[in-house]
Amino acid sequence: MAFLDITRLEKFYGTTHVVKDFNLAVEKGEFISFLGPSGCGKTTTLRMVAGFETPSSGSIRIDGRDVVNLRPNQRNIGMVFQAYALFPNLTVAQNIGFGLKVAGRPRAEIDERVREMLGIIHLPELGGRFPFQLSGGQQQRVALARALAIRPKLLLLDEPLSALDAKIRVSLRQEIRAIQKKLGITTIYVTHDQEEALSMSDRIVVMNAGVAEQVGDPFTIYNRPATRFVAGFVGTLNALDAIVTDPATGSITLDGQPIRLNRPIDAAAGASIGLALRPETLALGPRPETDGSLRGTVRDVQFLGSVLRVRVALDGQVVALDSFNTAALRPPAVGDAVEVSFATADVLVSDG
Amino acid sequence: MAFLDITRLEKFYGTTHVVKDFNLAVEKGEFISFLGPSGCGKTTTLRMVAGFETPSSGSIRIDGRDVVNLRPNQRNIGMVFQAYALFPNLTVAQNIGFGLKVAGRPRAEIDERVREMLGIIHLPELGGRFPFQLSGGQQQRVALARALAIRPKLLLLDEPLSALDAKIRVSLRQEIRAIQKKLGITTIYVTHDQEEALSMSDRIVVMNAGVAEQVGDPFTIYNRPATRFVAGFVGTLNALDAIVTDPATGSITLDGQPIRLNRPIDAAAGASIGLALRPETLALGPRPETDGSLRGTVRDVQFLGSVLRVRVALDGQVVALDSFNTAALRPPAVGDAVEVSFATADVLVSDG
Amino acid sequence: MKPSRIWAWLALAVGALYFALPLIGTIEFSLRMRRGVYSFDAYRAVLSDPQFRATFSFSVFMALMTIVLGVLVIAPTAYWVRLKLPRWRPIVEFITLLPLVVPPIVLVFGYIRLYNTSSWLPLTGTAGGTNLLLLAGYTVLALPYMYRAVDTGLRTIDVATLTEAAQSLGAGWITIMARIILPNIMVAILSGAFLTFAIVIGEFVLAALLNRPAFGPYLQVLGANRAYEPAALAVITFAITWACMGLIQLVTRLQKHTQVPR
Amino acid sequence: MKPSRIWAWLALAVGALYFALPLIGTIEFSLRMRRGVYSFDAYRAVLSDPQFRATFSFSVFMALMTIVLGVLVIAPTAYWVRLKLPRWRPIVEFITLLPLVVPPIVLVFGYIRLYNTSSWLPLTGTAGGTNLLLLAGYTVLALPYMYRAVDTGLRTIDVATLTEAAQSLGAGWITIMARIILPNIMVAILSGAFLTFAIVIGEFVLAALLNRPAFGPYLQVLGANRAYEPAALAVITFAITWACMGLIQLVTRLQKHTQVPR
Repeated sequence: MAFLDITRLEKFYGTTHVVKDFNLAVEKGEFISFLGPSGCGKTTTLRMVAGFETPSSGSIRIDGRDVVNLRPNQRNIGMVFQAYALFPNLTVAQNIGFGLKVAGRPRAEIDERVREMLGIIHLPELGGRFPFQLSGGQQQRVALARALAIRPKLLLLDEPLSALDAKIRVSLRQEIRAIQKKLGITTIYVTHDQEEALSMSDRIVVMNAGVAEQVGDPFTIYNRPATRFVAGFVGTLNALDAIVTDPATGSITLDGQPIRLNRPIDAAAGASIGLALRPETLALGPRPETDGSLRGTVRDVQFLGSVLRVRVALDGQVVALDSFNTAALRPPAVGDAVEVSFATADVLVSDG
Repeated sequence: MAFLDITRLEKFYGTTHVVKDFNLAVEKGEFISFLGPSGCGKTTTLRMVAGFETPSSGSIRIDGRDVVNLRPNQRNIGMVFQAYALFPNLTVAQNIGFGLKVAGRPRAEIDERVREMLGIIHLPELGGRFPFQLSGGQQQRVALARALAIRPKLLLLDEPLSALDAKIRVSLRQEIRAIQKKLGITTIYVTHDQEEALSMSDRIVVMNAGVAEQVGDPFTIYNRPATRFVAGFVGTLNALDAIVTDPATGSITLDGQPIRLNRPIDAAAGASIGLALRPETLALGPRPETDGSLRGTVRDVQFLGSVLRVRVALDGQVVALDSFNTAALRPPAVGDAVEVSFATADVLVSDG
Repeated sequence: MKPSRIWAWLALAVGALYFALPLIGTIEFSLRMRRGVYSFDAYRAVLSDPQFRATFSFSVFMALMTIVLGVLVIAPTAYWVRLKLPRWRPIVEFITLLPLVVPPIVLVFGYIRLYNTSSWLPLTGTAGGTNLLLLAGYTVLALPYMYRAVDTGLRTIDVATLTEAAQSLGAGWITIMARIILPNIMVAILSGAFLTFAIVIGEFVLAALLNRPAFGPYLQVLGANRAYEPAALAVITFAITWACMGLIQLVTRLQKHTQVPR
Repeated sequence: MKPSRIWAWLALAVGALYFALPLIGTIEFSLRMRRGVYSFDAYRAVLSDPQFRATFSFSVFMALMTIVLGVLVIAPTAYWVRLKLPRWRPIVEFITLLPLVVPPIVLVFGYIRLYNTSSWLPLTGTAGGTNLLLLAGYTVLALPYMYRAVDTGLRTIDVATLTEAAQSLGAGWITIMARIILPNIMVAILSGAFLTFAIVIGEFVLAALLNRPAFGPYLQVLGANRAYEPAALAVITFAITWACMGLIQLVTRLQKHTQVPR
């Protein structure tokens, strides 16, 4: 039996069905992300685990014990909020020690744990400061230390990095992951940022309209999306229409240009099917390792910094392709006739 | 003489020097971005052009006329704000027509212009709605239409996309650029998002601590940063220390491994120099087109979606390298011994 | 039931005890003028009293004047303080709270000293002049409520950005005030006006000391000399209050751009 | 000078005319008891009056009791409404504004009707019972100010998230209230307490009708019978007000975690 076991969880607000038949088994020490757009039910699910919301039905078992009827302060769960939620009237050390003080632990133990926690978050000298004297990134690290100081069974993080600047966000997500691995604490992380979820998680739960659409490791989620929603939400995607010419060999035509996928397609000849290609699997010009190609003219070129996004117009449809920018190579000009190459193995096929 | 001419612009708040000797000449129809971290003076500069702040010294000439002593409502400048700033008590059509109504234009002309503007922002049917009934993206498009309806000489945008979701941000920046090109309006765009600045602008002004550190087109800014700040702020960078062995041929050693840059270095043999390499110019394994390489072991692997970031430990220093993720290839494992290859032309050299 | 719920209900019960019981007691008492049965005799007596009509319409007129003067003085001031003098806000807020803590009696003494018949501006010499003084006094009394209401209204909109947006579109100060600011804080102004109305209608000290025929002194006199009529009057005052409240709700509903919370 | 500046100064000038002039007039007058020269005779006369001391200390005691009762009732209620019943907020806010618009006289009539000597709870029969009624009345009068102050304080902190953070750390309701909520709204509570103090000290109608020896009726009686002493009393009241204000400022400064605006 898993360490955290959520079965048949349902939540209604009035007649609105916000979480639908949610099932998840989390192993001890795992880092799980709930990823989805706002309003998809990810935060509601997390809050049901924390005890701030009551499920309409279903069970939540932590370490074998059903916690649905326990109050939040009885669940021994550490929680980190988007808004930091440090107590403004307490110092950093008092904030971190708050949970232990409430539990009535002796003063020496509290001091020792606070010192240890300040070390873990690399702010050993800031114990005497008040929250308003800290930067956003420091405040969130203190919030993490406070949640971990009570040695919780479960750590829950609700979009903890959304309020921070881009550069701090990147460094803090590495730090959170490192601390989580070091302490081996089972963690659920809620985010709408696919890069965060992909870079931090052991497994990701992609949610949409209250439903867990796919559960899997980052590589699988990105490269083998189970549903159209997952494919569109995680990463960028070219969605193209093609017509099947020979289902057995996987021969199709895309805007009149033939492509041979070299694998059978589950559709009749003459049927229309949908193709999905990620911009980074496409390249300008022929390459030895690719076995598919399309010809078109450059529609526009966007310089995004490390990446150059070129949109190539075929006969009606447009494909976007990403390539790394190199100082030596100037980008192609709009209107140039170009060849786009790709590996047919990277082409995802869905029914039209 | 340029269409917008800013010369020797200075701004003090009390004793704080927020804008220092700012000079810029903008041609008619150009799209200029002010890019920099918060507090760098970019918004203050924009607000001085709009007339909401008074310069401590210097001149701002629009179409040959010094506007420093004109009040904001006499400057004929269109402005779009981060917070949309639509008038909540007026409908979309009334908002767009507000400037013309204030100017006392006849009703028929106002109606005609409003209809035209609603068409340009692709919201022809929403004229009767109130702002609170629109999504954030729609509100910002209405704000753009309102600013353009008065046919301003200059369009100023102050972080217009910061309050919006990631996907809407990308689509709206393309739309703003398209409208700007179509109307040929001279535009200044303030942002802290390098991708926005790089993808939209004709030229970028990178600002830091009140100073314009570099002015140039996106490609130049990214590939040939003039200062250390620009190099660090725009894009990601590996900063490495190396020791010169032969300045004439550009031979250096990096953590004991020899590299030959094939160009003279302005330093003595035995001196320490700084190298800068963008992660996307590095690749795993040998490649035919590269002439430099380093050996190391994989420290960690971050899966960011389209990009896989691998950090490789040399003998003390760490380099990060980006490669596109392909479904066929599983990422390298931590601890693997790998070779990192790069083109020596991509290595930026600075003094140690 | 969770213990937390009990707290909430307890608090509500205390509230009801404080407000509802005295009110119900008053209503019940006001209906008992005729011995043995409930009747509206007390109300009939009050409403047919010509003095009631005279003092009440005088106070209503003064209240409306106070509201107009208050809006004209306070709305631009509050707007200006928010826009250009944000550092002065605590000071201005403190000044607007002064009328709550300086007894009205000080104000009246001051006015009488400054504007008596032998002064440079003998306002107390004529009825019109005294009314003007009373109006000034009422405006001061209404200041805290009016200012707070207007300031709360201004807080719900982004004053600075809306002003700048209007300026960049060519609008001057009067246009901005009349077309952008006032329409957006109309509901807040109305709620301030409603409080002002209620305060002026019930005010006693200023009117009594300046010897004007207002509703407040009439209420006190009646309260000292009659039994059932004051209760009826209190109920009537209360009803007027609720009617005003309903009116504000109605106006809020009718404003299209605030139909849904933003 | 820009025309906009002139507006601002005009507004300030109007404010000064309203407040400063009456106050200066009162102060000047209070010093003229001795013919021909300025003296503190009026102050000496007031301060040496045993009735002044008795009524003033009675009112101070009542004010402090009102503050304690008010905080105990209002702080948890306002917290609870913000946390769990946000949809009830307009209703609760309306209820707390009622005391401003229901004349105190209605309240007193109700109380006297409900708790007279022949009722089930004959509070008016004893001095202690009447004091209890007076306290209840004062708490109602103070309700709008106290509730607004506490609610403003609660608005500056993220009540819901702080509560959830404390809960997840194992804290119960009493711990959350005492260790997190109250310390963070202490300044707001003090400002509400200060207003309450000022209102109770100056209150007249309730104390007079319940016939308690409070400061308000003493002030009115003195005002009707003497010339210079009321002015001196008004100045003293005003000085106390300012002292309270200074005290609050001091407390705010001493609170370490609010030294810098967040």
